[in-house]
Amino acid sequence: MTAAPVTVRVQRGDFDLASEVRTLSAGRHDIGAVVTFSGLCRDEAGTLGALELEHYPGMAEAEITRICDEAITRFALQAVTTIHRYGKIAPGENIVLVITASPHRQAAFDGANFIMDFLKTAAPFWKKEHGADGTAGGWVSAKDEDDSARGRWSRD
Amino acid sequence: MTAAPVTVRVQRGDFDLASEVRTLSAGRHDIGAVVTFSGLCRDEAGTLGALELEHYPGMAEAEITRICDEAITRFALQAVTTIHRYGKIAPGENIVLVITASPHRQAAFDGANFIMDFLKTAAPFWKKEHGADGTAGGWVSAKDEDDSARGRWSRD
Amino acid sequence: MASVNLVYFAWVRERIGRGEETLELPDSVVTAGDLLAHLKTLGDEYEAALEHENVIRVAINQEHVDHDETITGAREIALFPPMTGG
Amino acid sequence: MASVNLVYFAWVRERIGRGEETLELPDSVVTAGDLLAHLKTLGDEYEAALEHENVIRVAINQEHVDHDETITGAREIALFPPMTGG
Repeated sequence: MTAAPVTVRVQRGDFDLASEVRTLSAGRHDIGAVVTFSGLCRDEAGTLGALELEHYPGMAEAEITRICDEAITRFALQAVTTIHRYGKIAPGENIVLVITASPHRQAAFDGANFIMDFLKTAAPFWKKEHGADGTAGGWVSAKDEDDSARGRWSRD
Repeated sequence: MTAAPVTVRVQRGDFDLASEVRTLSAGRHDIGAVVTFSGLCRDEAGTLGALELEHYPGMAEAEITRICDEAITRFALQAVTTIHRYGKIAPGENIVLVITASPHRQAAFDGANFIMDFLKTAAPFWKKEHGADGTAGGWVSAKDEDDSARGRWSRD
Repeated sequence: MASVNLVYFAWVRERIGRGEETLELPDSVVTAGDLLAHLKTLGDEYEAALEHENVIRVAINQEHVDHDETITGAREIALFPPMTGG
Repeated sequence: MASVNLVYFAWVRERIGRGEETLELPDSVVTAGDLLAHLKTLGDEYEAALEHENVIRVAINQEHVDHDETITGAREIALFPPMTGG
Protein backbone atom coordinates (compact mmCIF):
# COMPACT_ATOMS: atom_id res chain seq x y z
CA MET A 1 0.00 0.00 0.00
CA THR A 2 1.21 3.46 -0.85
CA ALA A 3 -0.21 6.87 -0.03
CA ALA A 4 0.52 8.27 -3.50
CA PRO A 5 -2.47 8.18 -5.87
CA VAL A 6 -2.36 5.47 -8.54
CA THR A 7 -4.66 5.56 -11.55
CA VAL A 8 -4.79 2.40 -13.67
CA ARG A 9 -7.11 1.87 -16.61
CA VAL A 10 -7.32 -0.81 -19.30
CA GLN A 11 -9.59 0.42 -22.05
CA ARG A 12 -10.47 0.06 -25.71
CA GLY A 13 -10.66 3.80 -26.47
CA ASP A 14 -7.92 6.39 -26.78
CA PHE A 15 -6.71 8.58 -23.90
CA ASP A 16 -5.98 12.28 -23.67
CA LEU A 17 -2.45 13.01 -22.49
CA ALA A 18 -3.15 16.56 -21.35
CA SER A 19 -6.23 15.78 -19.31
CA GLU A 20 -4.48 12.84 -17.60
CA VAL A 21 -1.54 15.09 -16.64
CA ARG A 22 -3.93 17.77 -15.41
CA THR A 23 -5.84 15.27 -13.28
CA LEU A 24 -2.66 13.91 -11.75
CA SER A 25 -1.17 17.29 -10.86
CA ALA A 26 -4.33 19.32 -10.18
CA GLY A 27 -4.07 21.60 -7.17
CA ARG A 28 -0.62 20.35 -6.18
CA HIS A 29 2.32 22.68 -5.67
CA ASP A 30 4.80 20.06 -4.46
CA ILE A 31 5.51 18.34 -7.79
CA GLY A 32 8.82 19.25 -9.44
CA ALA A 33 8.86 16.86 -12.38
CA VAL A 34 6.27 15.09 -14.50
CA VAL A 35 7.41 12.49 -17.03
CA THR A 36 5.02 10.98 -19.56
CA PHE A 37 5.67 8.03 -21.81
CA SER A 38 3.37 7.37 -24.75
CA GLY A 39 3.82 4.15 -26.69
CA LEU A 40 2.46 4.34 -30.24
CA CYS A 41 1.73 1.85 -32.99
CA ARG A 42 4.38 2.12 -35.75
CA ASP A 43 3.51 1.31 -39.35
CA GLU A 44 6.79 -0.63 -39.81
CA ALA A 45 7.69 1.21 -43.02
CA GLY A 46 4.15 0.81 -44.34
CA THR A 47 3.89 -2.96 -43.93
CA LEU A 48 1.70 -2.96 -40.81
CA GLY A 49 -2.05 -2.39 -41.17
CA ALA A 50 -2.97 -2.69 -37.50
CA LEU A 51 -2.05 -4.24 -34.17
CA GLU A 52 -4.62 -6.26 -32.28
CA LEU A 53 -4.08 -6.31 -28.53
CA GLU A 54 -5.51 -9.14 -26.46
CA HIS A 55 -5.47 -8.90 -22.68
CA TYR A 56 -6.45 -10.85 -19.58
CA PRO A 57 -9.27 -8.80 -18.03
CA GLY A 58 -8.87 -8.40 -14.30
CA MET A 59 -5.30 -9.61 -14.16
CA ALA A 60 -4.17 -6.83 -16.55
CA GLU A 61 -5.42 -4.15 -14.16
CA ALA A 62 -4.14 -6.03 -11.09
CA GLU A 63 -0.66 -6.58 -12.52
CA ILE A 64 -0.29 -2.98 -13.72
CA THR A 65 -1.35 -1.78 -10.27
CA ARG A 66 1.27 -4.02 -8.65
CA ILE A 67 3.93 -2.58 -10.99
CA CYS A 68 2.88 1.02 -10.26
CA ASP A 69 2.85 0.43 -6.49
CA GLU A 70 6.34 -1.04 -6.70
CA ALA A 71 7.54 2.00 -8.70
CA ILE A 72 6.06 4.41 -6.14
CA THR A 73 7.81 2.66 -3.27
CA ARG A 74 11.08 2.29 -5.11
CA PHE A 75 11.36 5.83 -6.51
CA ALA A 76 9.29 7.74 -3.91
CA LEU A 77 6.91 8.96 -6.61
CA GLN A 78 4.12 11.39 -5.77
CA ALA A 79 1.59 10.02 -8.27
CA VAL A 80 1.37 7.51 -11.13
CA THR A 81 -1.10 7.03 -13.97
CA THR A 82 -0.96 4.07 -16.36
CA ILE A 83 -3.45 3.48 -19.17
CA HIS A 84 -3.17 0.52 -21.54
CA ARG A 85 -5.43 0.05 -24.55
CA TYR A 86 -6.65 -3.22 -26.05
CA GLY A 87 -8.42 -4.14 -29.29
CA LYS A 88 -7.45 -3.03 -32.79
CA ILE A 89 -4.98 -0.14 -32.98
CA ALA A 90 -3.94 1.58 -36.22
CA PRO A 91 -0.46 2.99 -36.98
CA GLY A 92 0.00 6.39 -35.39
CA GLU A 93 -2.44 5.59 -32.58
CA ASN A 94 -1.61 5.38 -28.88
CA ILE A 95 -1.13 2.01 -27.18
CA VAL A 96 0.01 2.88 -23.67
CA LEU A 97 0.50 5.90 -21.41
CA VAL A 98 2.58 6.14 -18.25
CA ILE A 99 2.79 9.32 -16.17
CA THR A 100 4.99 9.76 -13.11
CA ALA A 101 5.31 12.74 -10.76
CA SER A 102 8.12 13.39 -8.32
CA PRO A 103 9.84 16.28 -6.57
CA HIS A 104 13.00 15.44 -8.56
CA ARG A 105 13.58 14.77 -12.22
CA GLN A 106 15.60 11.55 -12.08
CA ALA A 107 13.02 9.72 -9.96
CA ALA A 108 10.28 10.68 -12.42
CA PHE A 109 12.37 9.42 -15.37
CA ASP A 110 13.40 6.21 -13.60
CA GLY A 111 9.88 5.49 -12.39
CA ALA A 112 8.35 5.75 -15.86
CA ASN A 113 11.19 3.72 -17.37
CA PHE A 114 10.78 1.01 -14.71
CA ILE A 115 7.02 0.80 -15.22
CA MET A 116 7.45 0.44 -18.99
CA ASP A 117 10.03 -2.33 -18.62
CA PHE A 118 7.72 -4.32 -16.35
CA LEU A 119 4.60 -3.61 -18.44
CA LYS A 120 6.38 -5.14 -21.43
CA THR A 121 7.32 -8.34 -19.63
CA ALA A 122 4.75 -8.85 -16.86
CA ALA A 123 1.42 -7.25 -17.83
CA PRO A 124 -0.83 -9.82 -19.56
CA PHE A 125 -1.16 -8.29 -23.04
CA TRP A 126 -0.37 -9.92 -26.38
CA LYS A 127 0.05 -8.21 -29.75
CA LYS A 128 -1.00 -9.70 -33.09
CA GLU A 129 0.02 -8.04 -36.33
CA HIS A 130 -2.26 -7.49 -39.31
CA GLY A 131 -0.52 -6.71 -42.61
CA ALA A 132 -1.20 -3.52 -44.55
CA ASP A 133 -2.08 -5.78 -47.50
CA GLY A 134 -4.89 -7.43 -45.52
CA THR A 135 -3.01 -10.61 -44.63
CA ALA A 136 -3.72 -12.03 -41.20
CA GLY A 137 -0.53 -11.49 -39.26
CA GLY A 138 1.18 -13.50 -36.57
CA TRP A 139 1.63 -13.00 -32.87
CA VAL A 140 4.49 -10.70 -31.94
CA SER A 141 7.31 -12.62 -30.28
CA ALA A 142 8.60 -11.57 -26.89
CA LYS A 143 12.03 -9.98 -27.19
CA ASP A 144 15.07 -11.06 -25.21
CA GLU A 145 16.03 -7.39 -25.00
CA ASP A 146 12.82 -6.70 -23.08
CA ASP A 147 13.78 -9.31 -20.50
CA SER A 148 17.24 -7.83 -20.15
CA ALA A 149 15.78 -4.31 -19.89
CA ARG A 150 13.71 -5.59 -17.00
CA GLY A 151 16.71 -7.35 -15.49
CA ARG A 152 18.62 -4.11 -14.99
CA TRP A 153 16.22 -3.18 -12.16
CA SER A 154 16.92 -6.33 -10.17
CA ARG A 155 18.64 -5.85 -6.84
CA ASP A 156 21.34 -8.01 -5.41
CA MET B 1 22.86 19.58 -38.74
CA THR B 2 20.26 16.91 -38.28
CA ALA B 3 17.31 15.96 -40.44
CA ALA B 4 15.00 15.48 -37.44
CA PRO B 5 12.85 18.51 -36.64
CA VAL B 6 13.93 20.54 -33.62
CA THR B 7 11.64 23.08 -32.01
CA VAL B 8 13.20 25.41 -29.44
CA ARG B 9 11.42 28.28 -27.76
CA VAL B 10 12.33 30.57 -24.87
CA GLN B 11 9.24 32.41 -23.76
CA ARG B 12 7.59 34.21 -20.88
CA GLY B 13 4.19 32.54 -21.21
CA ASP B 14 3.08 29.02 -20.42
CA PHE B 15 3.05 26.16 -22.94
CA ASP B 16 0.46 23.52 -23.76
CA LEU B 17 1.81 19.99 -23.43
CA ALA B 18 -0.84 18.36 -25.59
CA SER B 19 -0.57 20.77 -28.51
CA GLU B 20 3.24 20.50 -28.50
CA VAL B 21 3.04 16.69 -28.61
CA ARG B 22 0.43 16.87 -31.39
CA THR B 23 2.60 19.22 -33.45
CA LEU B 24 5.64 17.02 -33.06
CA SER B 25 3.91 13.77 -34.03
CA ALA B 26 1.28 15.07 -36.48
CA GLY B 27 0.86 12.89 -39.57
CA ARG B 28 3.69 10.53 -38.60
CA HIS B 29 3.22 6.77 -38.34
CA ASP B 30 6.87 5.89 -37.68
CA ILE B 31 7.10 7.07 -34.06
CA GLY B 32 7.02 4.31 -31.44
CA ALA B 33 7.68 6.30 -28.27
CA VAL B 34 7.14 9.87 -27.11
CA VAL B 35 8.59 10.97 -23.77
CA THR B 36 7.75 14.32 -22.24
CA PHE B 37 9.43 15.95 -19.27
CA SER B 38 7.74 18.88 -17.54
CA GLY B 39 9.69 20.72 -14.88
CA LEU B 40 7.46 22.60 -12.44
CA CYS B 41 7.96 25.21 -9.74
CA ARG B 42 7.65 23.61 -6.28
CA ASP B 43 6.41 25.63 -3.32
CA GLU B 44 9.11 24.14 -1.01
CA ALA B 45 6.61 23.21 1.68
CA GLY B 46 4.92 26.59 1.39
CA THR B 47 8.03 28.74 1.89
CA LEU B 48 8.47 29.74 -1.77
CA GLY B 49 6.33 32.52 -3.22
CA ALA B 50 7.76 32.53 -6.73
CA LEU B 51 10.82 31.82 -8.84
CA GLU B 52 12.21 34.50 -11.09
CA LEU B 53 14.09 33.19 -14.09
CA GLU B 54 16.70 35.35 -15.79
CA HIS B 55 18.14 34.28 -19.14
CA TYR B 56 20.65 35.33 -21.76
CA PRO B 57 18.53 36.14 -24.82
CA GLY B 58 19.97 34.68 -27.98
CA MET B 59 22.46 32.40 -26.27
CA ALA B 60 19.66 30.60 -24.42
CA GLU B 61 18.01 29.57 -27.70
CA ALA B 62 21.38 28.79 -29.32
CA GLU B 63 22.61 26.64 -26.45
CA ILE B 64 19.34 24.70 -26.14
CA THR B 65 19.43 24.06 -29.91
CA ARG B 66 23.01 22.75 -29.61
CA ILE B 67 21.93 20.40 -26.80
CA CYS B 68 18.92 19.14 -28.77
CA ASP B 69 21.00 18.55 -31.92
CA GLU B 70 23.51 16.58 -29.86
CA ALA B 71 20.70 14.46 -28.37
CA ILE B 72 19.25 13.74 -31.83
CA THR B 73 22.60 12.56 -33.14
CA ARG B 74 23.45 10.58 -30.05
CA PHE B 75 20.11 8.79 -29.57
CA ALA B 76 18.85 8.80 -33.19
CA LEU B 77 15.73 10.71 -32.17
CA GLN B 78 13.00 11.45 -34.70
CA ALA B 79 12.00 14.84 -33.27
CA VAL B 80 12.70 17.07 -30.27
CA THR B 81 10.86 20.01 -28.75
CA THR B 82 12.26 22.08 -25.88
CA ILE B 83 10.52 25.09 -24.37
CA HIS B 84 11.99 27.06 -21.47
CA ARG B 85 10.15 29.87 -19.71
CA TYR B 86 11.63 32.98 -18.13
CA GLY B 87 10.26 35.70 -15.84
CA LYS B 88 8.26 35.18 -12.66
CA ILE B 89 6.85 31.70 -12.15
CA ALA B 90 4.51 30.70 -9.32
CA PRO B 91 4.45 27.34 -7.51
CA GLY B 92 2.58 24.74 -9.54
CA GLU B 93 3.44 26.45 -12.82
CA ASN B 94 5.54 24.98 -15.63
CA ILE B 95 9.18 26.00 -16.06
CA VAL B 96 10.46 23.74 -18.83
CA LEU B 97 9.19 21.17 -21.32
CA VAL B 98 11.22 18.59 -23.22
CA ILE B 99 9.64 16.19 -25.73
CA THR B 100 11.51 13.43 -27.55
CA ALA B 101 10.25 11.00 -30.20
CA SER B 102 11.92 7.77 -31.25
CA PRO B 103 11.04 4.39 -32.74
CA HIS B 104 12.15 2.79 -29.45
CA ARG B 105 11.36 3.59 -25.85
CA GLN B 106 14.84 3.65 -24.33
CA ALA B 107 16.17 6.21 -26.82
CA ALA B 108 13.21 8.50 -26.11
CA PHE B 109 13.80 8.21 -22.33
CA ASP B 110 17.57 8.69 -22.63
CA GLY B 111 17.24 11.62 -25.03
CA ALA B 112 14.91 13.55 -22.73
CA ASN B 113 17.04 12.74 -19.69
CA PHE B 114 20.22 13.86 -21.50
CA ILE B 115 18.64 17.14 -22.63
CA MET B 116 17.47 17.91 -19.08
CA ASP B 117 20.92 17.23 -17.60
CA PHE B 118 22.55 19.62 -20.07
CA LEU B 119 19.81 22.25 -19.79
CA LYS B 120 20.50 22.38 -16.04
CA THR B 121 24.22 22.91 -16.41
CA ALA B 122 24.77 24.59 -19.80
CA ALA B 123 21.70 26.62 -20.78
CA PRO B 124 22.12 30.25 -19.61
CA PHE B 125 19.25 30.54 -17.11
CA TRP B 126 19.43 31.58 -13.46
CA LYS B 127 16.78 31.17 -10.78
CA LYS B 128 16.11 33.62 -7.99
CA GLU B 129 13.79 32.71 -5.14
CA HIS B 130 11.14 34.97 -3.67
CA GLY B 131 9.80 33.97 -0.26
CA ALA B 132 6.12 33.28 0.34
CA ASP B 133 6.33 35.94 3.09
CA GLY B 134 7.35 38.59 0.55
CA THR B 135 11.05 38.58 1.38
CA ALA B 136 13.39 39.04 -1.55
CA GLY B 137 15.09 35.72 -1.97
CA GLY B 138 18.54 34.75 -3.07
CA TRP B 139 19.94 33.22 -6.21
CA VAL B 140 19.64 29.45 -6.36
CA SER B 141 23.06 27.79 -6.11
CA ALA B 142 24.19 25.36 -8.76
CA LYS B 143 24.17 21.82 -7.43
CA ASP B 144 27.14 19.49 -7.57
CA GLU B 145 24.64 16.68 -8.26
CA ASP B 146 23.63 18.43 -11.48
CA ASP B 147 27.23 18.43 -12.64
CA SER B 148 27.61 14.76 -11.82
CA ALA B 149 24.30 13.97 -13.55
CA ARG B 150 25.73 15.62 -16.65
CA GLY B 151 29.01 13.79 -16.21
CA ARG B 152 27.40 10.37 -16.64
CA TRP B 153 26.89 11.10 -20.36
CA SER B 154 30.59 11.72 -21.02
CA ARG B 155 32.30 9.26 -23.29
CA ASP B 156 35.78 7.88 -22.88
CA MET C 1 -10.69 -34.94 -8.23
CA ALA C 2 -10.77 -31.13 -8.12
CA SER C 3 -12.60 -28.83 -10.49
CA VAL C 4 -10.74 -25.79 -11.85
CA ASN C 5 -11.46 -22.98 -14.30
CA LEU C 6 -8.81 -22.71 -16.99
CA VAL C 7 -8.36 -19.65 -19.22
CA TYR C 8 -6.11 -19.38 -22.27
CA PHE C 9 -4.76 -16.40 -24.18
CA ALA C 10 -3.13 -15.51 -27.50
CA TRP C 11 -1.68 -18.48 -29.42
CA VAL C 12 -2.27 -20.87 -26.52
CA ARG C 13 -5.98 -20.03 -26.84
CA GLU C 14 -5.90 -20.33 -30.63
CA ARG C 15 -4.15 -23.70 -30.62
CA ILE C 16 -6.34 -25.25 -27.92
CA GLY C 17 -9.36 -23.86 -29.77
CA ARG C 18 -11.16 -22.26 -26.86
CA GLY C 19 -10.68 -19.39 -24.42
CA GLU C 20 -11.82 -21.11 -21.25
CA GLU C 21 -13.07 -24.38 -19.84
CA THR C 22 -13.68 -26.13 -16.55
CA LEU C 23 -11.83 -29.40 -16.00
CA GLU C 24 -11.74 -32.06 -13.32
CA LEU C 25 -8.13 -32.72 -12.38
CA PRO C 26 -6.83 -36.00 -10.94
CA ASP C 27 -5.28 -35.76 -7.46
CA SER C 28 -1.87 -36.48 -8.96
CA VAL C 29 -1.86 -32.97 -10.45
CA VAL C 30 -0.23 -30.88 -7.71
CA THR C 31 1.91 -28.21 -9.39
CA ALA C 32 1.45 -25.93 -12.40
CA GLY C 33 3.98 -28.13 -14.20
CA ASP C 34 1.89 -31.22 -13.41
CA LEU C 35 -1.11 -29.43 -14.93
CA LEU C 36 0.74 -28.73 -18.20
CA ALA C 37 1.84 -32.37 -18.42
CA HIS C 38 -1.71 -33.56 -17.71
CA LEU C 39 -3.26 -31.26 -20.34
CA LYS C 40 -0.86 -32.58 -22.99
CA THR C 41 -2.45 -36.03 -22.56
CA LEU C 42 -5.89 -34.68 -23.45
CA GLY C 43 -5.43 -34.35 -27.22
CA ASP C 44 -3.40 -33.06 -30.13
CA GLU C 45 -4.62 -29.48 -29.70
CA TYR C 46 -3.21 -29.36 -26.14
CA GLU C 47 -0.03 -31.07 -27.32
CA ALA C 48 0.40 -28.37 -30.01
CA ALA C 49 -0.37 -25.49 -27.65
CA LEU C 50 1.89 -26.64 -24.83
CA GLU C 51 4.66 -28.27 -26.90
CA HIS C 52 7.34 -25.90 -25.57
CA GLU C 53 6.37 -26.13 -21.91
CA ASN C 54 9.13 -23.88 -20.67
CA VAL C 55 7.82 -20.80 -22.52
CA ILE C 56 4.26 -21.21 -21.21
CA ARG C 57 3.43 -18.73 -18.46
CA VAL C 58 1.04 -19.66 -15.67
CA ALA C 59 -1.07 -17.40 -13.48
CA ILE C 60 -3.07 -18.63 -10.48
CA ASN C 61 -5.94 -16.41 -9.39
CA GLN C 62 -4.49 -13.69 -11.65
CA GLU C 63 -0.97 -13.74 -10.25
CA HIS C 64 2.13 -15.01 -12.04
CA VAL C 65 3.55 -18.28 -10.63
CA ASP C 66 6.47 -20.59 -11.47
CA HIS C 67 5.83 -24.06 -12.84
CA ASP C 68 6.78 -25.67 -9.53
CA GLU C 69 4.10 -23.73 -7.64
CA THR C 70 1.28 -25.80 -6.17
CA ILE C 71 -2.16 -25.20 -7.69
CA THR C 72 -4.10 -26.46 -4.68
CA GLY C 73 -7.13 -24.30 -4.03
CA ALA C 74 -6.83 -22.36 -7.29
CA ARG C 75 -10.11 -20.94 -8.54
CA GLU C 76 -8.74 -19.80 -11.90
CA ILE C 77 -5.60 -20.89 -13.70
CA ALA C 78 -4.43 -19.03 -16.82
CA LEU C 79 -1.99 -20.31 -19.44
CA PHE C 80 -0.47 -17.97 -21.97
CA PRO C 81 2.65 -17.15 -24.02
CA PRO C 82 5.27 -14.59 -22.98
CA MET C 83 3.66 -11.16 -22.85
CA THR C 84 4.17 -8.51 -25.51
CA GLY C 85 2.26 -5.48 -24.23
CA GLY C 86 3.51 -2.00 -23.54
CA MET D 1 43.23 48.87 -27.44
CA ALA D 2 40.18 46.90 -28.53
CA SER D 3 36.55 47.68 -27.82
CA VAL D 4 34.30 44.90 -26.60
CA ASN D 5 30.70 44.57 -25.48
CA LEU D 6 30.37 42.96 -22.06
CA VAL D 7 27.13 41.49 -20.71
CA TYR D 8 26.51 40.30 -17.15
CA PHE D 9 23.83 38.06 -15.66
CA ALA D 10 22.33 37.11 -12.28
CA TRP D 11 24.48 38.00 -9.25
CA VAL D 12 27.41 39.04 -11.45
CA ARG D 13 25.09 41.66 -12.97
CA GLU D 14 23.73 42.69 -9.56
CA ARG D 15 27.16 43.08 -7.97
CA ILE D 16 28.68 45.01 -10.89
CA GLY D 17 25.54 47.15 -10.93
CA ARG D 18 24.79 47.04 -14.62
CA GLY D 19 23.73 44.48 -17.26
CA GLU D 20 26.02 45.57 -20.06
CA GLU D 21 28.75 47.98 -21.00
CA THR D 22 31.35 48.60 -23.69
CA LEU D 23 34.96 48.73 -22.57
CA GLU D 24 38.31 49.44 -24.21
CA LEU D 25 40.71 46.65 -23.30
CA PRO D 26 44.51 47.01 -23.18
CA ASP D 27 46.44 44.77 -25.58
CA SER D 28 47.75 42.78 -22.63
CA VAL D 29 44.28 41.24 -22.20
CA VAL D 30 44.44 38.14 -24.40
CA THR D 31 42.43 35.41 -22.69
CA ALA D 32 39.10 35.28 -20.84
CA GLY D 33 41.13 34.86 -17.63
CA ASP D 34 43.12 38.02 -18.44
CA LEU D 35 39.81 39.83 -18.87
CA LEU D 36 38.57 38.77 -15.41
CA ALA D 37 41.86 39.90 -13.82
CA HIS D 38 41.68 43.23 -15.67
CA LEU D 39 38.07 43.89 -14.63
CA LYS D 40 38.96 43.31 -10.97
CA THR D 41 41.28 46.32 -11.17
CA LEU D 42 38.43 48.62 -12.22
CA GLY D 43 36.71 48.98 -8.84
CA ASP D 44 35.21 47.36 -5.75
CA GLU D 45 32.03 46.32 -7.55
CA TYR D 46 34.04 44.24 -10.05
CA GLU D 47 36.18 42.89 -7.23
CA ALA D 48 33.02 41.75 -5.39
CA ALA D 49 31.41 40.25 -8.49
CA LEU D 50 34.48 38.36 -9.66
CA GLU D 51 36.00 37.51 -6.28
CA HIS D 52 35.77 33.75 -6.87
CA GLU D 53 37.13 33.76 -10.40
CA ASN D 54 36.98 30.02 -10.84
CA VAL D 55 33.19 29.88 -10.58
CA ILE D 56 32.64 32.66 -13.14
CA ARG D 57 31.49 31.31 -16.51
CA VAL D 58 32.48 33.05 -19.72
CA ALA D 59 30.74 33.00 -23.11
CA ILE D 60 32.23 34.54 -26.25
CA ASN D 61 29.75 35.40 -28.99
CA GLN D 62 27.16 33.32 -27.09
CA GLU D 63 29.23 30.16 -26.78
CA HIS D 64 30.76 28.78 -23.58
CA VAL D 65 34.56 29.03 -23.37
CA ASP D 66 37.23 28.12 -20.82
CA HIS D 67 39.19 30.84 -19.04
CA ASP D 68 42.29 30.12 -21.10
CA GLU D 69 40.45 30.77 -24.37
CA THR D 70 41.62 33.83 -26.37
CA ILE D 71 39.10 36.66 -26.65
CA THR D 72 40.63 38.16 -29.77
CA GLY D 73 37.93 39.30 -32.19
CA ALA D 74 35.10 38.80 -29.71
CA ARG D 75 32.07 40.98 -30.40
CA GLU D 76 30.26 40.08 -27.19
CA ILE D 77 31.63 38.58 -23.99
CA ALA D 78 29.27 37.43 -21.25
CA LEU D 79 30.16 36.78 -17.61
CA PHE D 80 27.77 34.91 -15.34
CA PRO D 81 27.51 32.47 -12.42
CA PRO D 82 26.97 28.71 -12.83
CA MET D 83 23.61 28.15 -14.49
CA THR D 84 20.53 26.97 -12.62
CA GLY D 85 17.88 26.57 -15.30
CA GLY D 86 15.88 23.49 -16.24
